[in-house]
Amino acid sequence: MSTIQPVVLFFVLGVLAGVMKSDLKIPEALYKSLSIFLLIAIGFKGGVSMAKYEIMEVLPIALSMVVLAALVPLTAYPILRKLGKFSQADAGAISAHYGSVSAVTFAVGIAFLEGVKETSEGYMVLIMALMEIPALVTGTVLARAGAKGTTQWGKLLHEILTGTSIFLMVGGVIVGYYAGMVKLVSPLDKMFMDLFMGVLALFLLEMGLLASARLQVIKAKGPFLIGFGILFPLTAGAFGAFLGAAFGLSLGGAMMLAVLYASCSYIAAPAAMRIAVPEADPAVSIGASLGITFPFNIFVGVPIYYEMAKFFKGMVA
Amino acid sequence: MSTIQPVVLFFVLGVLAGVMKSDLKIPEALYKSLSIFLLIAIGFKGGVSMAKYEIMEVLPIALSMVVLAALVPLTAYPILRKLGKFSQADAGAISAHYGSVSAVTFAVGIAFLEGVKETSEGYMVLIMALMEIPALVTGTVLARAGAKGTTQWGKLLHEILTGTSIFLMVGGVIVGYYAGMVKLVSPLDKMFMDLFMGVLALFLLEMGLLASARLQVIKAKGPFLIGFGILFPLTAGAFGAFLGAAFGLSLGGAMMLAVLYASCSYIAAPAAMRIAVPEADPAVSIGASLGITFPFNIFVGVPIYYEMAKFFKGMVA
Amino acid sequence: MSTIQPVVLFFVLGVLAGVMKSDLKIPEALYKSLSIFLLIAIGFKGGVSMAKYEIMEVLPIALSMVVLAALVPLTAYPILRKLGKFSQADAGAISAHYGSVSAVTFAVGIAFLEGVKETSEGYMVLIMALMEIPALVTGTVLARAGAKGTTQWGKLLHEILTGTSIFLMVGGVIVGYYAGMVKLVSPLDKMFMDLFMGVLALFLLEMGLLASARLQVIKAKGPFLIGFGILFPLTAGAFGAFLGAAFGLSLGGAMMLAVLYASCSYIAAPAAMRIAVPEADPAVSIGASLGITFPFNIFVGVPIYYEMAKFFKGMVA
Amino acid sequence: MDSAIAMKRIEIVIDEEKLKELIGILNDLGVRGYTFIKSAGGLGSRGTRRPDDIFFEQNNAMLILACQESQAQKVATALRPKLKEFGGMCLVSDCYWIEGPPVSY
Amino acid sequence: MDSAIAMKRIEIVIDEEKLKELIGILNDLGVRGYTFIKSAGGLGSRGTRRPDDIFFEQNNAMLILACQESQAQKVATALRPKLKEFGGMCLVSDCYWIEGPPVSY
Amino acid sequence: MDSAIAMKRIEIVIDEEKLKELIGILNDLGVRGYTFIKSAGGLGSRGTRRPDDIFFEQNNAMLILACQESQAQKVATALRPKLKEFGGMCLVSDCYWIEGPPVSY
Ligand SMILES: Nc1ncnc2c1ncn2[C@@H]1O[C@H](COP(=O)(O)O)[C@@H](O)[C@H]1O
Ligand SMILES: Nc1ncnc2c1ncn2[C@@H]1O[C@H](COP(=O)(O)O)[C@@H](O)[C@H]1O
Ligand SMILES: Nc1ncnc2c1ncn2[C@@H]1O[C@H](COP(=O)(O)O)[C@@H](O)[C@H]1O
Ligand code: NA
Ligand code: NA
Ligand code: NA
Repeated sequence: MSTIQPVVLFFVLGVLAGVMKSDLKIPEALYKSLSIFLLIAIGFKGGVSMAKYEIMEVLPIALSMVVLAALVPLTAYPILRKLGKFSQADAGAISAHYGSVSAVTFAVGIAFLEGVKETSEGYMVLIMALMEIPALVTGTVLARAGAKGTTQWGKLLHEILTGTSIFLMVGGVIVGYYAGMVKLVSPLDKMFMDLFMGVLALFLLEMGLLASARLQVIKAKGPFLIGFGILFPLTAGAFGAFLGAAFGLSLGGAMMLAVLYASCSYIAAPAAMRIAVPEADPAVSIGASLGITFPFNIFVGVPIYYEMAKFFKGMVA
Repeated sequence: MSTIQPVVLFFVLGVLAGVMKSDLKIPEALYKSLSIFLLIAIGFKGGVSMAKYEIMEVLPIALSMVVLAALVPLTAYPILRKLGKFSQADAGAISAHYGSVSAVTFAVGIAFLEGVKETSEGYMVLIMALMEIPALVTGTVLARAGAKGTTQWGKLLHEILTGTSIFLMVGGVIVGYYAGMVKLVSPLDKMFMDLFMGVLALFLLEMGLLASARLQVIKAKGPFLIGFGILFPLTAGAFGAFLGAAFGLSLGGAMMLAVLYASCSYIAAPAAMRIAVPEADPAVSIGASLGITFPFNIFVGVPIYYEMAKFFKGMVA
Repeated sequence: MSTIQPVVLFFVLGVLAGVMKSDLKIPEALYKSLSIFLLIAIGFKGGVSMAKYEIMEVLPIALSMVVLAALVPLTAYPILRKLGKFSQADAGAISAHYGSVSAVTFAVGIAFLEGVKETSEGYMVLIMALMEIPALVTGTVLARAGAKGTTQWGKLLHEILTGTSIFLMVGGVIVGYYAGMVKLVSPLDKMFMDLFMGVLALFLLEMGLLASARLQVIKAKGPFLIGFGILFPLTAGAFGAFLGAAFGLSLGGAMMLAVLYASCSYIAAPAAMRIAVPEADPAVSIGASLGITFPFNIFVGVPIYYEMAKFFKGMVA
Repeated sequence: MDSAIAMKRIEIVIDEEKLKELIGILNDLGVRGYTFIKSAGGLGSRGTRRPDDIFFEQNNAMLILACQESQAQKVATALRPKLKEFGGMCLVSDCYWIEGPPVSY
Repeated sequence: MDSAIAMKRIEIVIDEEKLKELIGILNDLGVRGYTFIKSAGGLGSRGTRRPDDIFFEQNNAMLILACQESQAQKVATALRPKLKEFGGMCLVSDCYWIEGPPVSY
Repeated sequence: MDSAIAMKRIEIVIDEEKLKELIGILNDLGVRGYTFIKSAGGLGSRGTRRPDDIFFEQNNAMLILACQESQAQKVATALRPKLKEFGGMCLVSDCYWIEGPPVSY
């Protein structure tokens, strides 16, 4: 069994502060600043290591993995509808959340890889950014198929493409790629690479605070959501690890694909669903995503996805 | 005579900005973010170096020093009451402030030790966190003994134990200790250790601004408070240095114990006293603590406590 | 042709976010925190390298360059008045902006020098700080000569000298100089030197957002201002590069003097002009300064000033 | 004013930490609309309260509520005992609701 | 009140993102003074809106406007259809403008 | 309204930097309660003032004060000359103070 990363203990601290009703508060401006930093840093890191590849070579593989990611919400939807007895709108919106990804879970995955001295393909970041599109579009189609009223597709697409998350990650990739090409990574890495883990620590502290406040919202559908919030990412993660191995990714890369498929969004997806499926109840999807799946993934899921990647890599070899 | 640390010049800059009525303003969110950082960093640093000891070995010594810290407010109270002619409530509240500690003074002490290439025992941080309890409880008892109305002990204890200061410091100790044990200090130290001094610099800038605004409040009792605010920490510091030497601490450790005994609180104590002794006037205690004792300690006190520690270590040896 | 610094791509990202109407927002507290950091860091860096000179030796040269900087607004004024057909107040205020300097352009210049492995004289920072005085005073005199109503000279001078920009830069110089003298630069440089480029990156992102919002303001006088905003800094830069070479500065130093003469203010000058020339329209001066000259300088100007410095250094040698 | 309904405007200032409790009471009374602003400062019987004091965060919240007279009467009656505990102030005045927005009073 | 002019006080609460549009309309009507406060929260026909929810920033803005009765009538007439779209609320009440500050109504 | 006292409600908008001075004047007049909100924006005779403009921080503050008519008269008389200098606006209207909170008017 692999050791738990010290950084995730900050999430526990945040949850504890919430549970103990500590007066600890992370200023809103700090939370937003940390998330801007993390998104740029994730992109930058990926961009720098992408500069080592021939982009055109990897593009087809990357795109296939993005397209296949649409399978995640398509699988989640019937489960939520039939077993979970959710309305069409809610089931579609939750599917979109689980098809989409969590940049912080991705960051914890990268931290884990550093701990076990592994790396992953730099273009995983691009996959992460691109995966939002099929996930959110599929979720919206599921939520609104046959529904009255027009879907605001234009507004949704604008939101997805120019939303802070994708914009900053892709921006970071571009700058990182350019810096890697002209060999001027050096003074920028002192900030965007060296401080990555420390900033993640502070961010996880706040996530813990937020998660402890979110858990109590999902009382009614609690038992189902706990089961779904744990079993679904495990399945999606297994699928990702398998795909990664089949596509010939490195061990770290296969694990990170599992993390992408298994993680679910609590920032970009809520914002998009508010526009596309306003009749869905955000409390349920955020509660499940941030209150159950996120902590499960960072503590238990990530090490499991690593073992899964090992397993499938072994099978393929 | 030892050189003044460059970092404390930022305090002077802050005072100057206040006196010159500069339009310099530190955003509130930055001040809070810096203090969150410093508390975690102080704890983390201590936790990492604690991982090198057998905790159980040092616990009895540490606890004795915490318990003996209750002597500080017990000594301060009669002086404030008799010589200072303060009301029972004010004398008790000020005693609590001087029995309690200042994490920033502690940080300046550590910076000083780095300057002279010395270190101190990691568990000093835990002592710092724990010292709040006897200090604030003793101060409250003194303030309210025989007073009408019930003391809100439950609320006070909750405030002490879950207040941001203790919570983050102890949290930092736990993560640092764990990181030290599993040998994964590395990426987190880039943030919480390497940037410590720089963050302290910005924080001292703001402290200078705040102190310059606070000094003018304490006009009436000015002369007494200036005397008390300088002579009392010197006495308490001497006692701490002596105790440290007697308990066999390192030179740096004995100095840091002097710093803890000599320093006084202007963040945690005011919050606690507002709950426990609402009839005390916070302007006086914060004015003395932040306006007089804090600057005295960081400029003059810290080097003196270092010499005291040397002296008592020599005596003991 | 020299390569573009990766850091300036963040400015492009910011402009793009503005143009694409992304929901990206930099919290105001972050913007202010970054600017506090940059001003201190620029000063600190300069102060540290000043510790290597005999100050008294360089003072006369430095002061001459400051005094000669008054020529910049004196040249700008008649052009703005005659060719630009601006009112006396507006022409004076814009002159003050172009005589004054931009600390961020200065920072980009330093980043450029790092990229080409050159350095500049540390006291350039002091020149930058001092240049504000002749620029803003001359601009005010031009704007208000013969005008009715009294000029608030006292208030203006107080604003210039205690305004955040000068205060923090000079403060940084002092601390850096002291740290350099006592050889205690080390833990502070982890923050104020190593992170300089990364912080500049985030700041340029916000500058891009701001610039894209400012450009549309200057419709009416657009064509003239675009011409002026590009040709004037080129001329002023050439003058600065020539002066630098004539005074015997290093290649980097001559370039940085060109940058100082060419760059124009959009933070300190607007604040000062609001007090001294309230009848001037700030939208025009900020629009030209931030919307045209600033981007021109960081992308095109800086490499050109480098070539100019080379040329004049060659001529002198 | 044409197309305007005579209503009551209630304006309450209390400690920010008590806002949740106040809103709970309003919800129980069936109130269907209110607006609040946090980070207010002020002076009252308990002295000054400053939202930007770093050592003592003592924020007030201001809540405004437009409703029909009968409802206002109910709210005032229900709040009166609570206000003794909350401190602060509660003002009622006359106003007209301009018809147009969806009804939320 | 001596040296005080009887006027109307209009108080509008709408989504913060609609504030710019509202101000545009007021400018077109020739309004010469108003005051606004952002980051307000509230409850209305569309449910609760919380300014400090990190996941859903749903801020309201409150705008206050003192003007003469005739102008108020014009503003109310012009706003009424727009308010259907904006939601929120719009109250009008009586007030006196204390003479002293430069006229901006 | 039962158990409600007829009072005056004074509402002042001025530059945030002038708030301290205004409060000083109110203190001298013996005012025992007021509430203020900072970071307001607005339009007036001196043009627009925006709290979120990074280049020009021009914030307004709004201060609300409930007091008895005689006190309101005194306040208005004392403020009038000052308001010429401050700019902004000052409105007075009628309101009822709901008894309950400790008296601070
Ligand atoms: N007469 C008043 N006018 C306006 N605001 C008041 C008044 N009295 C009290 N307040 C507000 O209510 C808060 C709490 O009042 P108190 O509980 O009396 O200290 C004060 O800080 C003010 O913001
Ligand atoms: N009766 C009311 N009293 C005070 N504020 C209201 C009222 N109705 C609506 N509002 C405000 O207007 C906002 C939008 O209302 P609505 O469009 O009805 O959801 C709410 O969030 C409240 O801030
Ligand atoms: N008629 C008005 N209604 C509401 N607020 C006003 C009015 N006139 C002025 N103000 C406020 O007072 C501030 C200063 O006004 P002035 O000094 O006239 O520029 C403005 O920015 C507005 O916030
Ligand atoms: Na997913
Ligand atoms: Na102490
Ligand atoms: Na210039």
